[in-house]
Amino acid sequence: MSYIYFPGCSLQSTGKPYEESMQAVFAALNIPIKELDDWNCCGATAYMSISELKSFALSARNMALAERQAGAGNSADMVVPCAACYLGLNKAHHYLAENPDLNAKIKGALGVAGLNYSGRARIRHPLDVLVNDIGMKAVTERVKQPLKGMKVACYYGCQLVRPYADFDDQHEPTTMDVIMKALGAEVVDWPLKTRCCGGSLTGTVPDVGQRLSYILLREAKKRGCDVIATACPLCQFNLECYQSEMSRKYEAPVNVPVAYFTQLMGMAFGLDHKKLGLKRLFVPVHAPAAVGGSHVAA
Amino acid sequence: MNRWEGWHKVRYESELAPHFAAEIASIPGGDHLYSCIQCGTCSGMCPLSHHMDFTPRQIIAMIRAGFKADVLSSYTTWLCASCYSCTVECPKEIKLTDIMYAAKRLAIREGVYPKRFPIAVLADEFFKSVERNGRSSETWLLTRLYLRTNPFKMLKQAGLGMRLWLHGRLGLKPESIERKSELRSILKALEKEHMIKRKGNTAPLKEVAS
Amino acid sequence: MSENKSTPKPFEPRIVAFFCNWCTYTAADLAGTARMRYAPNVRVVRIMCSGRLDPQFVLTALREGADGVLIGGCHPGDCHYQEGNYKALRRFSLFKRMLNDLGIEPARVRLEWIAASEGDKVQRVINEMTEAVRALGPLKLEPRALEGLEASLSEKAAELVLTQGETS
Amino acid sequence: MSQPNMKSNGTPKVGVYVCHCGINIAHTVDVAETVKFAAKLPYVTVVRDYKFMCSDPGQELIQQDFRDGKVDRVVVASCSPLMHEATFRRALAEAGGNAFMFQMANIREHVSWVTLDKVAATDKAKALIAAAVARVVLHQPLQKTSVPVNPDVLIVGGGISGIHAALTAANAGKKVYLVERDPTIGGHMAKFDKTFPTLDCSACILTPKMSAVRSHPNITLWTYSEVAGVEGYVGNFKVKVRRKPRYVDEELCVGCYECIEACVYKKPRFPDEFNVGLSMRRPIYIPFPQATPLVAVIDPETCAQIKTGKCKHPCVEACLRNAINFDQKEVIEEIDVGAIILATGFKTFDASRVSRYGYGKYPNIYSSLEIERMTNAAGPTGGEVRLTNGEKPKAVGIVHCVGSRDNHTNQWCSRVCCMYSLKLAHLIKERTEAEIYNFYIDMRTPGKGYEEFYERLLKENVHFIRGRVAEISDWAMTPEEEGKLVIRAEDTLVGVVRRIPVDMVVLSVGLEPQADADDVRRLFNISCGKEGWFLERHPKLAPVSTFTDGVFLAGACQGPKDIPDCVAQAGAATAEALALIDAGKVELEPNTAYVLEEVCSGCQTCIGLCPYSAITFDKEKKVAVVNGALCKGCGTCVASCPSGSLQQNLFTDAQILHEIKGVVNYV
Repeated sequence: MSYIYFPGCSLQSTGKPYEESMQAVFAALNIPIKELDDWNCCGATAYMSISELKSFALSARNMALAERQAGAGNSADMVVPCAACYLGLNKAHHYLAENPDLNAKIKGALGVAGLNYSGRARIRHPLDVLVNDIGMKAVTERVKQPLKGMKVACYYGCQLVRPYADFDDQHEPTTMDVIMKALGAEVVDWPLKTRCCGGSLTGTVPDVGQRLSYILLREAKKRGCDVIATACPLCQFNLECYQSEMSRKYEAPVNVPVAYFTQLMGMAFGLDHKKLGLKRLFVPVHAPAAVGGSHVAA
Repeated sequence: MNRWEGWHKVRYESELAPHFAAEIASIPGGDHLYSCIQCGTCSGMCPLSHHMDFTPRQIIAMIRAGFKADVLSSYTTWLCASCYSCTVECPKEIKLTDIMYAAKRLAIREGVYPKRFPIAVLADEFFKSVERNGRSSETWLLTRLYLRTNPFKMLKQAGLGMRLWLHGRLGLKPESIERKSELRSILKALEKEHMIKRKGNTAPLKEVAS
Repeated sequence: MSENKSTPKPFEPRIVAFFCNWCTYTAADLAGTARMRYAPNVRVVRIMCSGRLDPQFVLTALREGADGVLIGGCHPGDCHYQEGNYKALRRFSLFKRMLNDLGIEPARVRLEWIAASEGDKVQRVINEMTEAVRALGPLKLEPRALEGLEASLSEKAAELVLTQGETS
Repeated sequence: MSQPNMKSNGTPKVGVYVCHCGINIAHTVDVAETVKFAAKLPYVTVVRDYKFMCSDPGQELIQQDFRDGKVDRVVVASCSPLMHEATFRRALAEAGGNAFMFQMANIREHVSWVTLDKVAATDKAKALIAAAVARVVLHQPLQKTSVPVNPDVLIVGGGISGIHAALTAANAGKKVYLVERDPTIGGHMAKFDKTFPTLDCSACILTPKMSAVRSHPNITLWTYSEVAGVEGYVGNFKVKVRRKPRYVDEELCVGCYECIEACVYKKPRFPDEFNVGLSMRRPIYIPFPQATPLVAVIDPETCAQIKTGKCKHPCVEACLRNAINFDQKEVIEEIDVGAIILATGFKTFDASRVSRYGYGKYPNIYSSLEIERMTNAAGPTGGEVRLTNGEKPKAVGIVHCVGSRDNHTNQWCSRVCCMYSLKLAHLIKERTEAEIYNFYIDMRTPGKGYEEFYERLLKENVHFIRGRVAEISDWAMTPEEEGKLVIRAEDTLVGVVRRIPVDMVVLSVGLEPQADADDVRRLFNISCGKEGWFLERHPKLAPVSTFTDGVFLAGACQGPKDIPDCVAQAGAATAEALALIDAGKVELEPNTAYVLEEVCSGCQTCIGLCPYSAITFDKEKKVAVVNGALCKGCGTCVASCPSGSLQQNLFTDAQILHEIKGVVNYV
């Protein structure tokens, strides 16, 4: 079965390295994946504050398209790397299932455009697919340059596991930890795995938003991590791109590499760093020297 | 400003909106609102509550009591980053995040939102861009945002923008889907169902003192 | 009889319920004490155990003008009389097939396990069933077919009921 | 409607009495309308309505009409028969009638309380009245049969409730069997150091009762035992009790500890159940110094001899009284009792289920039960409250409502946590002088001297923060927080979120039904409420009775309770049991099955179906015979009889069929 890839608006701009590395890793593991044809915005966070109904409609169109693309009778598993999109689609999926009236309204609207959503489409995150469908055995076998000695703080962020994710624990998620361990990395135990990074507040109300990101970076550093692994473009952006600003603001040098977990997988798989978008990171990630890892310049 | 103004501590029944709670509770699963025991778990979980003028728990109490004006003009709902930690931990299964959204929608519909607060503008721009193109392109979104709120900020952010562009992480062409008409027809079909009248969000956002 | 009911009103289903004394009847009392509102269409006949339910009762109810029959007993393993509800279940599944042959929709005759503490379940089941039967409309019966079924169920039939009435 | 019987007492004369129940019925059911309606029903001679039929004047109405010969059978349309059937039957009997010439129409629980629409309600009430009338005309005079009651009592569970019940019954001269699952009686109370609000020493008030149980001539104490099976019915239960082998002879052992000292495990290395895992024990052990009986027990899971057979078992030699016996086998005792009192208690909520409180993740986070042991002078730390590093805590947080008042775990308030949290706050402060922070949602102190105790704690400068703790973690925002447990909660009275660094956290866990409560209730044929607590017959008027006559409830198995309430309820349950026993006999509902021999075809279908083997086959007459003493009146045989020769008193086919016709077409 082929997975249907839903990029969302971020993965083709600020989250580019996420898309590149995920596709490289999926290819390396021979996971068939095809982008959703003519996908539209998931209707996430910001949209919700204008119109809940329309936001659900946007998600519904995507899911309807996915079902059509998968073809009747086939399972329609959408791979959604962006946590905000993942939540947006998942939320719509739940609410349409739980609220008949809402369901009717949305179905009606889709009908106008000749679309139909049966509820068959499943919303999956790459972590979910890798751990539960592919399995750690396949991942471990693919590792060429284990990340020995690399201390990784796994950061899941908020919208990935809350409130609908069922593939991992909402309080103590572990899927990313499992993968990192499989790559030979050392996982740093820290309590802020799912604490909010500030979301869009980092841009709109920097004093508030960036403080949240700063707290995360500081704690991760304190626990001696070499790199923070993320699974969400906004988390990655917030944690990485404001570091120089934070250093000024909080008068403490902040300099922590923040990579997508898929990039770290790619490094361990020994894939071409260009394919992993490592050069697109502001703060360079150092592959563990022990195993002759190369330095990646920013 | 005069320290005797601002949030005065006496509320007359005539100032309250008795149906406010019902209005909020009408969202899917919203009726859990009525089982709030004011335990404060939401505020305690919230990573942003210490920046809010009212804690999430207070917002629930105010909604139930009909403090509509105070809720809609408070920073709290706008500072909610939708991290859902309150929703997940609420012992009474109150969907606080959804309630925050509902309050934001009302605030926008009624053209009421706190002064110098770009979040509503972001939402509005985001909304329009998606209605227009089916997708939002971060670059244009942020540009519009800064133009509408604080152009100087844009200059401050120019460095970051440049850096992103150099790292190939800034799409400059506006994103768009192919079958725009298809999407429009879907959204149009919902207009009448729409909780917010279309003009509601095209009308310039009125600012209120906070 | 239904036709005696004057003034053409919208169809209101009449449902006869047989509740066991120990679990379901008690649950119905609990629903009352808790003031749980539910459809007024169900009239309860109390029996000591769902095992007492004679298919004859269901047939009589339907023939006399009931549009549906609800049977309530203790959950499997909870029977006050050890296993009366199992016997009820066995009898019921057999009986259900016969009703099918008669063209009586399955939704008209329903068996539910409801424990003494499940007042809310009484409310739910009664509301569900009332709506289901309302949707089906009034029960139209082929009298002859019904007699056939009665015969096939047991030799005793209407006249025996009469003798019972006289001798008991 | 078929002709009712004319022989026994002429044409039936039915009296119908409709109750207003104050406004409980009258406000939704049009009583006057139902009266008009009932008057038109066949065989009805008298119809009356009254505010409260169950009141004396109400009953008098019935009795007068009967004495005047106006009625010979009665229908009362009021509440549920489970509520007042007995009342009206008695009234009828006292007036000289037969109690069973009576039928009730339940127009309160089944009509006025569940229906909003007046018209629909009145309609339904009419139907039920019509049905009752149609049915009662076929009623026959019946006599109650009665059976003697066995005077012995079984009490299940040896916590404070079971102990108090046992002593009360035994002091009343009854023979009592007290069955306890653990090796000792004492239950949770034996684990506590002090009891609220008086702070008197738990052991000091409990242990005398425990030894009284041991020495009481009327009490047979079976510890380390479980009820394996229950048969029979009120007044005559047959009970099987499984006595697990403790591999130590109870009669010989004097609890001298010699065997324990001698055990090959020089260092105790198995979690001690009594100290909730805070200390270690050997495979052979005595739970605690005041254990009752004071007899060692060998845990087969950890004893080398029992597991491998390859132990030098020095314990055997060490025992001068040769009490240790590895060949001991499980024993099944069979006893007959008239009444059963369940006092199986509760279990505490597993704090690790609330992962954000870090129980089991961070050190120095304890459940309240663990702290109870720690504060106990006879406990693992000799009553000292210490951190894992041996130091005294300088700041301690006490988190209320852990697992309680939460839809994700237990919805209910556990009733005792506020008070025991106050007690623990006092004890910890007394022992460590630490700053104590209580985090509560609502402070619940209803009880004699409870609110006063709360005030005392307020004056002892314990901090009270009204707010449910959001999370407990080890990440520091400020230097003071470094290396501490940080409690994050909103101080809802101030309206700000606070982060409070502490050294130790006490999680005040709620009370839950025992893990096997569901199996136990099946064993005794009673019900559980939704939450899993044993269900009382009536929440207000029959709080210690169950729906199974002769089985009573005491203590926390029925719901969270503190010690005073447990003792009070244990007393009440015993009083009910004694009332039953001292009556000497129980009257059985005469709803037994009987055979119409002339119709019985002798097919014997019924015989296999009877769960009580009450039906036998008469070879001469070739008919089935029902033994009325054994029949419990389920009616299963009646429903299965192909010839209709089996009938059930009070539930004959004819009566039920009439009732059906009544409810369906009553106009």
